[in-house]
Amino acid sequence: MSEQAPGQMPADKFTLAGRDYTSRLMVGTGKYATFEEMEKALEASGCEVVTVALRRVDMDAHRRGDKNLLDHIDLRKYTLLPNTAGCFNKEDAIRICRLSRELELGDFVKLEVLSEQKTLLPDPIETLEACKVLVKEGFKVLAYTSDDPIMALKLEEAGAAAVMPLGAPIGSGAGILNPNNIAIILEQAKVPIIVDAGVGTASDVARAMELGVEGVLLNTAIAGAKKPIAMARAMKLACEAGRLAYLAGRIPKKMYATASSPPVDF
Amino acid sequence: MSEQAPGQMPADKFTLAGRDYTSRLMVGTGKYATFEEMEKALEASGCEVVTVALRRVDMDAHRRGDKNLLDHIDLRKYTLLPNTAGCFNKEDAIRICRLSRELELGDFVKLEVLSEQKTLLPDPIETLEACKVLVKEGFKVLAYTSDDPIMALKLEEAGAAAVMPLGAPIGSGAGILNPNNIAIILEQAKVPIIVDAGVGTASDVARAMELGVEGVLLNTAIAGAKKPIAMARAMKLACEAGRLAYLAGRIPKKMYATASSPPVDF
Amino acid sequence: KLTVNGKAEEFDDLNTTADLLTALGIARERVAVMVNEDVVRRADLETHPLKDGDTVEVITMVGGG
Amino acid sequence: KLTVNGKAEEFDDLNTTADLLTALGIARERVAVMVNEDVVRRADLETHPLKDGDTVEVITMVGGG
Repeated sequence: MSEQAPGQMPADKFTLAGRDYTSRLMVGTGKYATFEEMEKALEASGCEVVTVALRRVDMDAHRRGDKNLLDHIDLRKYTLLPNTAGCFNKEDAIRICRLSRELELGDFVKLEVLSEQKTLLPDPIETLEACKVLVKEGFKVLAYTSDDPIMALKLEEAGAAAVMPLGAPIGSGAGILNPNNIAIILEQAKVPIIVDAGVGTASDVARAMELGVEGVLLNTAIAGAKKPIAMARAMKLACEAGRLAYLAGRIPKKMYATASSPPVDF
Repeated sequence: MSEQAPGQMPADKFTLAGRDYTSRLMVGTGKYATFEEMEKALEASGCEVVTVALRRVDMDAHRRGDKNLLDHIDLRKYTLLPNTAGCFNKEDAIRICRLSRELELGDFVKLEVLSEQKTLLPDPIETLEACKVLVKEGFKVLAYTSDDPIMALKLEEAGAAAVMPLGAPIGSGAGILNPNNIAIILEQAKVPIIVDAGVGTASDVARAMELGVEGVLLNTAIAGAKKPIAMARAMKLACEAGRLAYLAGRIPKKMYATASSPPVDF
Repeated sequence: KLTVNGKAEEFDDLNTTADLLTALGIARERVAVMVNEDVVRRADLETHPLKDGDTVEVITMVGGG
Repeated sequence: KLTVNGKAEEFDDLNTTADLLTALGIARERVAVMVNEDVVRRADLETHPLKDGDTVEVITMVGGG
C-alpha cells in the first residue's frame, strides 16, 4: 500500500518472529495447474510469505531439465515457510524441519503433525512435543493446531513463534467454523495468531481478520478456484478490508433498528 | 480500477436503470459527525451513488449562511438517490418522491415505506402500491424491501428498477441474516438485486457480494464506525473482493479435507 | 401571513411561491416547494399564487441512509 | 550400488554425498540429503561417506499448503 489512498491507515506492519511484513495474507504453493499460474496467483495475492512442502527430487524431471518450484519463486520477494504436511508423528515432522534447514532458505517452519487422512486434523500431543524439540534447535516454529484455546496456549508456552489455529479442515473451504474459539485464543495470546486452513472465499478472510487475527494462511481457496488469479486478488482485498474494518471499530450488532435519516419534519 | 492489477477482471460494470457504474457500493449521507467527514468517507468508499433524505430547509441555519448537504456533494461524481425514509404510508412516500423530482437532480428514488419505529422493517403492501404509482409517473424506483422472495418478485413485476432486500434491520449491523432468501431472490430476479441495510462490517459486504448480488447499500456501518473514513475504505475493498471472489468461482464447502501438499514420498 | 416550515411568518405584497423564495433568499435549484399539501412544479413557481393563511413547506436534501 | 530416492542405482568410485550430487548433476543449494535416515548437514556433504547399499534421499522444495 504505497501511496495513502483515502481512508488508508498508516502501514500497519505484521511482525513474525522478528521479521516485518506488510501483507497479512500468506499463501500456499500447492495444487496450482502450472507454475506460471502459481506465480501469477502469488503476485496477485500480494503475499510475502509462501508455504512449501519437502519431497524427493523427481529424478526423471530433473534429467529432462524440467523446472521446479524454486525456479518459480523469487526469494527476494517471498519468505519460504516449509511445512511438515503429510507427517503423522513428531519424528517425521522433526526430520523434515532438519532437512529444510539444510536448504539454508530461512529458519521458519510450519509445524503440522496430522492425526489421520480423512480429516487431516492436527494431532495436538505430537504437535506440542515436536514444537518443544524444534524450538530448542532454534527453529522459528509456526504451529498449525486445532482451534482449541488450551492447546494454543500450550504451544505458545512451548515457544512457538506463532500459533495457527484452523478455521476449518484443510481444503474444506468451510470458513471460520468457530469464531468464538478464535476470539478466546486471541484474548490470551501474546504471539501472533494466524488462521490457517479451511478458508473458502474472500469473506472468510475478512471475517477472520475482523476477529483480530494477525494474518490468514490459505492455499486451496485460491488454487482450487475456477479463476485462481482473480481469487488471489479477491483474497488480498479481503485481507486488507478485514484488517481495516477491525482497526476502524465496527458498529455493534443490535436486534432492532436506528434510522439513518432524520425524522420527517413536514 | 484504472490500471489492471494482477488478478483484476475486466471492468465488470454495474448497470442501474440504464446508467453504468463501476463501484457496486452505494453509501448513505446520514449520521456523520461533520460534512467534511462525510465527504472523505464517500471518497474513501469509492461509491458513485449516494442516498439522501428530504427535509425542511433549516431557516435559521440558512439565515446564518451555513452550508448544507448539497454544498458537500459533487454532483458530477455522485448520483443522488433520495429516499422516503420516515414515511409510514404510501401517500407520504409518493409525495416525497414528487418533491424530489422538483429538485431536478435525477429521477432515481429509494422507495422506503416502513411499518413501525422500533424495527423500521418495510411495510410490503404500502411499498408495492407506492411502487406502482411511482413507476407510472416515470420514476426509477429502487425498492427497499424485506428479504421475502415473493415480495421481491412482486416489486420487480410492478416495474421496480432494482429490488433492495434488507440484510438485517436498518442500523442493526447484524449483517446478512438470511443468505438463503437472498439467494432465492437472486435466482428469480431479472432486475439488479442490491442488499440494503443491516450491514455491520466489511465481511458482511463481501458475503453479500459473494452471493451474487449486484451491489450493497449501507450508511450506519461507515458513519457509526469509530474511524468512519477507514471503514469506508474497508467497505470499498470488501465490495471489490466479494465481487471478484464471486466471479472467480470459489471452492465448494466440504466436511472433510483434501491435502494441499503432495503425500510424503520418503 | 403564511406558515413557512412550521413557523408563522409575515410578508407584505407577496404573490407567488417564487416571490417567497426570493424574500427568503433561497435559490430555487436547491429546494422543492409544497403549498397546502400540493407539490409545486418548478416551472409553476412563478405563477403558483400564495394567499393569506397558506401553509408552505420549503424542502431540501439532507443526509440520509 | 545405492538406493536413491527409492530407486536402485549403480555408481562407480563414489565416496561422498557431494560426489553423488555431482554425479546426478544436482546443485547442492537446491537440495537436502538424507543417508540411512540421517540428515546430512550441508557443510558435511564433502565428507559424509557413502558405502555400498546405503539408502539416500535427495529432497527439495515442492508446492505445498
